Amino acid sequence: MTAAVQTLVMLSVAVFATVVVLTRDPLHQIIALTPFSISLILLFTVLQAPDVVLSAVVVGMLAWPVMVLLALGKLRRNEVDP
Amino acid sequence: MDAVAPLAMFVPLAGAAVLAGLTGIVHRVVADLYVLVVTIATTVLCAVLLRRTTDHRVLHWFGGWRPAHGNAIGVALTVDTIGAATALLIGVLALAAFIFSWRHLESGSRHFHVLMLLFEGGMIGFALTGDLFLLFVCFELMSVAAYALTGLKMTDAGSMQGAINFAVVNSAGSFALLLGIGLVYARTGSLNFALIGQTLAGHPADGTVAVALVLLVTGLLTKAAIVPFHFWLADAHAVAPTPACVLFSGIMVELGLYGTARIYWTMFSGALVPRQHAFGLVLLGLGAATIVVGGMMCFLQHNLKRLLAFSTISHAGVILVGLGLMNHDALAGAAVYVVGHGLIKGALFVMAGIVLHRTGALDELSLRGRGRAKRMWPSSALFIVSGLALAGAPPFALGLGKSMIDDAGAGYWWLPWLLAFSGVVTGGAVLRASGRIFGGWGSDEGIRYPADTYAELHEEHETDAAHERTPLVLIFPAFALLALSLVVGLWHGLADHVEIAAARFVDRPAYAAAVLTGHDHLISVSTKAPAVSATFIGIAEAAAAIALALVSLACQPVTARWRSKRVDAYAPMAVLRDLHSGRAPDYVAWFTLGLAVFGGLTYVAVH
Amino acid sequence: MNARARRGVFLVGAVGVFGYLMWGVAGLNGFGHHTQTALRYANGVVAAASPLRHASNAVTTVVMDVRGVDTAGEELLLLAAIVGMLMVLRKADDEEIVPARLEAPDRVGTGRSRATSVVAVSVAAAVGVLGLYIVAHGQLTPGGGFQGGVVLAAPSILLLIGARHETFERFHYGLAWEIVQAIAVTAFLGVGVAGLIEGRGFLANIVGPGSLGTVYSAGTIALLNVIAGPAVATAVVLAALQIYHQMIEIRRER
Amino acid sequence: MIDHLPYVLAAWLLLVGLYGVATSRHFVHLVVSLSIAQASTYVLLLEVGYVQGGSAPIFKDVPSATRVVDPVVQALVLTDLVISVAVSGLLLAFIVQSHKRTNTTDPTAPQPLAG
Repeated sequence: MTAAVQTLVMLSVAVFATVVVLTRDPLHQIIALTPFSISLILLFTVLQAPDVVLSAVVVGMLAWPVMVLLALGKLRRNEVDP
Repeated sequence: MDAVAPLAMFVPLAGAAVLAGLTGIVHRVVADLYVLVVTIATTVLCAVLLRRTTDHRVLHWFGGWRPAHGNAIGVALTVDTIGAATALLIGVLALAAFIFSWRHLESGSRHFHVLMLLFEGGMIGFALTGDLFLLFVCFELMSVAAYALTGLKMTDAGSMQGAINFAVVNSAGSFALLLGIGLVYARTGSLNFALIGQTLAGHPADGTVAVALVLLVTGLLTKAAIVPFHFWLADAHAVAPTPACVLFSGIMVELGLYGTARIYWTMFSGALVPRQHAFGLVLLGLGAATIVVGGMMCFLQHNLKRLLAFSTISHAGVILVGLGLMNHDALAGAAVYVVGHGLIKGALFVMAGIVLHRTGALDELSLRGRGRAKRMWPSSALFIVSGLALAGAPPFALGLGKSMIDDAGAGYWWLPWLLAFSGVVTGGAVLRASGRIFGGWGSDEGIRYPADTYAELHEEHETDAAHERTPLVLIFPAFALLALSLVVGLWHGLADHVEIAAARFVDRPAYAAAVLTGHDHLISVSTKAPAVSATFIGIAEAAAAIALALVSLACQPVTARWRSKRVDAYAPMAVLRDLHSGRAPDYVAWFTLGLAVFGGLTYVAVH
Repeated sequence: MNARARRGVFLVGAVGVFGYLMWGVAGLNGFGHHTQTALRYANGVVAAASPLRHASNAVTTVVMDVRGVDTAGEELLLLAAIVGMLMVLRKADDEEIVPARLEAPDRVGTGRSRATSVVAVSVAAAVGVLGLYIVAHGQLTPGGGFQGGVVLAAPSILLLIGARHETFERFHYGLAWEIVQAIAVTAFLGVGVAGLIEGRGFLANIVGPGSLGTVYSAGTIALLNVIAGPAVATAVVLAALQIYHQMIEIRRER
Repeated sequence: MIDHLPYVLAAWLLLVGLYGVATSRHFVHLVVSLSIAQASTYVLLLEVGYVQGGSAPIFKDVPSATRVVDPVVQALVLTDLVISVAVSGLLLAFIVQSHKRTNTTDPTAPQPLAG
């Protein structure tokens, strides 16, 4: 049972990572990043690492996307308003 | 418990933390004085540390977590003579860089000093650590500070490109480093150099050990700018503020090589004993490629800072050759070479900064004769002396180190020629540039790439404008560094001291015993006097560098004529230059290929 | 190199690297299995965490005590990154700051009702308290200075970005965030130096271990968590606000 | 051999991430890909510290004699996560400023420093 769950989560990490990399448009990529982050957090959970889970949640789903989205916003404004 | 080692590391770091809070409040002059005090204190601490390592290895267990029952869970600083000397070199170069930065930088200086102190502390920690993961943390600390320093001139597209390339390639290297740490940890259940070495010793290296070694060394060689992990260096050095360049070229790159030697001799040497020679050959090959590529690219550059950057790559190759010979004599030579090169290269970057300060440009071709017109006599003299010293002229420390490596590698007939190539070509390039800038010789036409003309367009941001006089605080650091290099080179008996230090550096069982049981056992070795012929070789190399510079100044039009012929003589060099495309994706592709090649060669060597 | 050549170089390398890595992991113990040697570090830490330090979370014991110096390096690294971001995203000579309230006048005093603001502030306060909880219980449950610090930062960022621009300006300009960060990082190192003065080594756990399972357990582990919290929180706030400031308020001079 | 399959995930993440960097046409995409490559390090470290049937290394309710997974690698991953955010933030700052001067976010565009 444990092994099956672990295998499933690892496979999903691999698949979602590949999807993120192959999504070329940055905004779409941020959206594709969410399932990757979730699957990575699940992996940390099944690997019994609650501290890492908490860190990955606050970093992967809070700090990181905010920074990337703000940076993308600035890039867009650069273009609109050179 | 000895407090000097952690203080040497944390005085600059705590100094940076305090300054980060003060920097918006206090006046620039106060901040400068504060930084000067912190830097001098750090240098003194490093010197004290060096003094203490003469009769034992200095240990510090963070948090008092000493090893017990053969298990070491604490984090250690483990300082031997070579580690402490490296820390002292960092301190000296940082001091020179700070003095230079007083008059040089105007914009962004509020943050500059904080970053420089963090950078310095990270490097010192890297030099002193005896723990694999602390090595990684210090690697990243100095990397992040260095990326930020490279991006100081944020209005300049080139600066951003250099900083991005630096960060991307070094990040890839750090992933390799950390994956290697993961493999080592999985095998040994330890992060302490000594305990890992003790655990690995005695069993022949299998796949896990070999792959861990390659991953760790790849991460470190990325920092050391060894071909093909070297691409980031020239982009970063060409744009970084001059005081940062002094530290980048003078010691940061060499720290990658120091780390390579450290992890090899403390952790892997026991497991690789029968295959040591073969693995050494792999390192020799990488070093030879680095010498040739760096030297050729150096000679083809016209942007002074970029020229010096490629020269650093070539010299890093020489040091790697010293490590690849896998004996303590060559290691001693490499250590002296690091000091000699660091001081000379620091001085040369300071000189480039002075040229930039006075003329507002760095492009050798467009600067032709400007040095003479501006009557920069002291600068021109220092430039020429530095060029000769870079070529290996006695009695500077770099030439001494080179002759020691030559002696240690007597089995390879091609070795002296390879080392001479590095010295002659890079020294020749510096002398050629001096001849053109200060003598007005040669032509101001040449084959131009974007990087060559880059300087003219953007460099004026670093200083306010072209200045009429060279302030003393700018030229003093260059003079002091050169003088120091001369003193080290003339130091009677230095070679003996360094050979003993190197023999202790490679003595894995004694290192492990000192760390794990506290019983230090320092061996002493008999040393041999350097050959008299070394002086003549050094003079010959310097003469060859002068000749190369003069020929290239005289023959510039010929190169242009070569091009027009049906057979394009410049074509191979054009291919080489095109490979240095300035694009991060290219660099990462080469990084991956390089990792595969390095891994494949090591596979062959270990099998 | 064109795209095809680059891809070719990469793929050749990638195949080699993959094969090489497989050679490396083949020599490891199977997933989930270990030799006693491989587990000795973990066993050493587990032996130390709860009996010696009265900390029930072994990970925090590693982060803040056994390998506390790594965390000191990490706080300094965060400081370097933030100072670097502030420097790189500063206003250039040929740029001007257009205060956000002039930039987007329609957002000034939007018809946001008092009730909405009260709700926003209470939610933010709740998240803030959660952050404090995570910081304070790091030695007991999953959490600690870093995780709690980021959670602490979240309400500040949301409030400042969502608030009236006058509020944003009042809290963003000025050096308060930077000074708090510097004080926190300095305090962290100060605890380290205190250990040196005691003669027990940098970052030694010099406070008594307290009683297992309470907030006051684990000595300097709890103290360092409480220090790391604001250090991380201010770093995250500074990073987000500086990018936001750059995005909204800085533009090329006309 | 089946026991070693989890380690393949780490190698895959590294190479997929680096593939993204090497073929990237947008700097933000490049930074995101780099963070995917970095995820390989978290995964490898946690995998080598995993103990079959072990519980999380927290002794609140369990006696400290129970089998737990390795807490040390988890601590290393925590540090690594912070490093990842710090480097990404700095890279994004460089990208924003670079875009202002070059008007491009394509890393394969001609660069000022080439040759």
